[in-house]
Amino acid sequence: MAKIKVVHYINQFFAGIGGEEKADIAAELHKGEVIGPGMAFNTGFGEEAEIIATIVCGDSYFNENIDAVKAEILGWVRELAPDLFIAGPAFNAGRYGVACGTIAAAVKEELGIKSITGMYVENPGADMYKDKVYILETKDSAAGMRAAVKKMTAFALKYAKDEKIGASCEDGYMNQGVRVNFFEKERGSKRAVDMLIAKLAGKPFTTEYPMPDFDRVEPNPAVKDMAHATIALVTSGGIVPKGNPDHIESSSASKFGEYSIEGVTDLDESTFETAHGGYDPVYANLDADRVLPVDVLRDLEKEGVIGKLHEKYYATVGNGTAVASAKKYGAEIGKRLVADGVDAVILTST
Amino acid sequence: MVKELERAGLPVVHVCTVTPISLTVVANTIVPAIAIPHPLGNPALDKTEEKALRRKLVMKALSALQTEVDGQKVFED
Amino acid sequence: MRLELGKINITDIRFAKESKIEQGVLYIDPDYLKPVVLEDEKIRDVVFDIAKPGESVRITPVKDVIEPRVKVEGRGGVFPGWTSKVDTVGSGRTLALKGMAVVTAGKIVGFQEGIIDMTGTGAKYTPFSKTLNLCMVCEPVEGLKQHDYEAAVRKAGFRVAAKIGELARGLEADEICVYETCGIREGIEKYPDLPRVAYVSMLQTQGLLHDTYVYGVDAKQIIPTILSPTEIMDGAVVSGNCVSACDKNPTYIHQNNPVVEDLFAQHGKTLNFVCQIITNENVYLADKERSSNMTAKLCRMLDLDGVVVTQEGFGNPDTDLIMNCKKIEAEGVKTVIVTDEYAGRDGKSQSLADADAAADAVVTGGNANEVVVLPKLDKVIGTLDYVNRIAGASEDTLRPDGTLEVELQVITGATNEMGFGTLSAR
Amino acid sequence: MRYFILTNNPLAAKEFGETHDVRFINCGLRDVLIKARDLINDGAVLLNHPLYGSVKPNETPFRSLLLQQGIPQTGNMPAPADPDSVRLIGNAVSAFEKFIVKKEITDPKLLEDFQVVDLSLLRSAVESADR
Repeated sequence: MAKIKVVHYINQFFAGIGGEEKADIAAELHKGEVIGPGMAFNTGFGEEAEIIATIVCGDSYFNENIDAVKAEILGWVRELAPDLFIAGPAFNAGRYGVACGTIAAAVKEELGIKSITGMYVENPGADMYKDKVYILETKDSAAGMRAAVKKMTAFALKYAKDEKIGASCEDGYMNQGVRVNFFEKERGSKRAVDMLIAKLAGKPFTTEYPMPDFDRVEPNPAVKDMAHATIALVTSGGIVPKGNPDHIESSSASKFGEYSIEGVTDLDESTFETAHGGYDPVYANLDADRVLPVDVLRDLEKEGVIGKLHEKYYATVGNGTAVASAKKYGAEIGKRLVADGVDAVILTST
Repeated sequence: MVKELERAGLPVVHVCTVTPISLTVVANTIVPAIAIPHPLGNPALDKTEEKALRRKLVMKALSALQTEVDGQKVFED
Repeated sequence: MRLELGKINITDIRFAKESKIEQGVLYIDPDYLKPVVLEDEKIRDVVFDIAKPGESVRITPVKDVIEPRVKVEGRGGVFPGWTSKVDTVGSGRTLALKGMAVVTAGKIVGFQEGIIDMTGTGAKYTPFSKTLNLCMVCEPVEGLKQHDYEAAVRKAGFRVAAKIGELARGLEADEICVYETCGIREGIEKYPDLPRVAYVSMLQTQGLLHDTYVYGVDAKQIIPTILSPTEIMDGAVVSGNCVSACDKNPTYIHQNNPVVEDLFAQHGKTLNFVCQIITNENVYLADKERSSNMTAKLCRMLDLDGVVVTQEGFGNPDTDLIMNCKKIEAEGVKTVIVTDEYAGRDGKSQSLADADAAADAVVTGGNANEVVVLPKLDKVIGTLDYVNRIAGASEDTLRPDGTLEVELQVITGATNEMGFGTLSAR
Repeated sequence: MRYFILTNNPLAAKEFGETHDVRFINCGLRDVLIKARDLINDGAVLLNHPLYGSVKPNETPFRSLLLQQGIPQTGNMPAPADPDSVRLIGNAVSAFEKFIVKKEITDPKLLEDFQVVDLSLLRSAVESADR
């Protein structure tokens, strides 16, 4: 069998070029070269696989020129047509982790080439990309290089050879939010009793099924006097002024928009549209009130049912937007609304 | 998003079509909306009817904002 | 209460002219058992068959699995409320035939599920591929209603298991296990430093094909109560649940409750196993509230430190599970819950139909939607006629080459929520 | 207690039609859930759980639900939706959607079996409600 062809991505530091002062170097393709941690990978691969090229890029350069550099690297990888792409490991280096996650996920999604990376669980790149690409869990510093390479090598070969990938806890990758069955060593009742003993003793234990994200917030008191209250509209349905002036992405939105509806009594085709990519946009484009009910609230304002409709509304796109980003937008929007003296919010989602 | 707005001190009513578990346990007040492409509308209706429907949903949302929510509600006979 | 459980290891089952147990071999004369089944006039006929581990045999649709036992000392008899009076059981000595089971099979309704494969992929998932199975397929009399048929087959299974158990009376046990719990005060005095732990067992109680019985009582009519964990070893809790093969608790698993066993293994060492609490899973929401309130109250009044809670079934019992967990935790009692998952064929859907942050310690029996392909086997005990209709199957289940493409949920005991198996998911 | 039965199970309609307020709708299971959701949206309160304990939502075409009419608020405000009912019905719709859809059942014997089971679960709820 022919050797499995691997392309390896690393940053300027692991390429031996330099630290922070060299973080702005542009992406370089080193065909036929094995650099830095690539050596250890190659040794680990033995006769089964080999690195055919190494791509090096400065962390700042990558993160500041993300679209251009991504396109450039994807072009190289397409040309090289490897069986597998490996990025990192990045350990706890934040920008390096984000770069590894970004490029590994792009290779997998856009080129359909198997792709993995490795990093520490708290690296910001982990949360951003663990559901898009296999991220092997490593220690938080390069002192864990040997263990990381060993783990990644074993996984890489298994993956490249189309062997069945087990559950995350078996094969050492970060859980992708997909439930995978496997046989444990102990039966469930024994695991339950052991877990209870640990819980009773205040010792750490790991639940086998983490509940969906619970971040409980005490409900706020109800609105007492609706007739004098200022109500604001917020939507994750992506309603934006015609032309999408802020270029809010149709999915995985990187920002939210703040728009004025001062004097607007009805949203129509000529003035508003949706940026949301997760649903059929026709109905919302025809009449954005179907997502953001400005028309009705204006009527209610006039009739005195509510005090006032807040003159600004906020929009983002719920589709594929990372929990962390959504949280950030929510906090920022909340701050602005409170500062503007808003009493309550109607949030609409699709 | 809901949680962060609540955390900022604002009572929030969330109007949405699907009520994922993660939201339902925190969002105090949810009004299930009509269908995904148009949570507050129904293109099958004529303009006036559709607006009446939307008004009903918005009224419901306002009503929810005026209802105190306690931590745990119990089903009562 | 103190129960000695004598284990008689059965190494083979053979049909014979005379029924007896000799050197670990169970010899069965079908005519010894037939009258026991046919004493119920609702059953027209019964066919017995034997399935052994490793054989190319598929048993389907499975209704219940029961371990033959006999009570040789102490109050009452096995299966109180059915084959014995309702004396309180769980003390004295009971003999159990280990390594074998009575399997009731045959169609009751058109979507009756439950597959036990004795070999191949399916055998990995069902615990009953490892037992010698005496199978009984009952034919109802003409025009028998579903309810009556279910009851008739359910009860016939207990009678047959008890009758086989009788063959062990007077035999020497291969091994004796002693299970003993203390009274409340005795326990506190004896184990002042050990955490007080109980086991909360949720019983499926919803209606036809979804019921569980306690001492003969339909458990949907009970309010939560406490048992000595030894009572279930004598068959105090039996299954009338025919559907949800992967995560229902057949009578066998009640008799051999793994949580009870594993808590007893720690009893007096790391914890004080106080009792078993049984509660139900009714359809009516107010019943769910009441039962979970009562359960949490019992935990409080028993001064417990921790409980293991197990579930039965999927869907609406998720609500009971979460209510129990939440309310028990609110009483300051630590919980670990055991469940299984329906995360979709791709594993991406929400696993449970309910959730709460209090459920921070969960053991899972795996994703029941996972697809497996079962090989074509030489022999079928029961019928494959309905296999396309059952949960976890589809029109395309029975493939042209005779293999079956199914979700794990069709396999009896595959994702058991008492933690009987080792399957899990992440 | 005043409540009504929303069902697409003809056997349930027959059994309880004389003695209870039965609203029979001729539709699929998902539509029963959606109809219930709309009613809950208008303030109705769910009395039984919308999911079975084990028969999967893609298996049976029948479902019977017990609902209590919502009480309108004072003024012109509509009845607020009951959050627990909203949660349960929402989760039931999601649960329905994660199972693969099967072909429509035509076998009359099988349809009857499903009707009987649904009726049995409904009866169990009605017994609790009428106590």
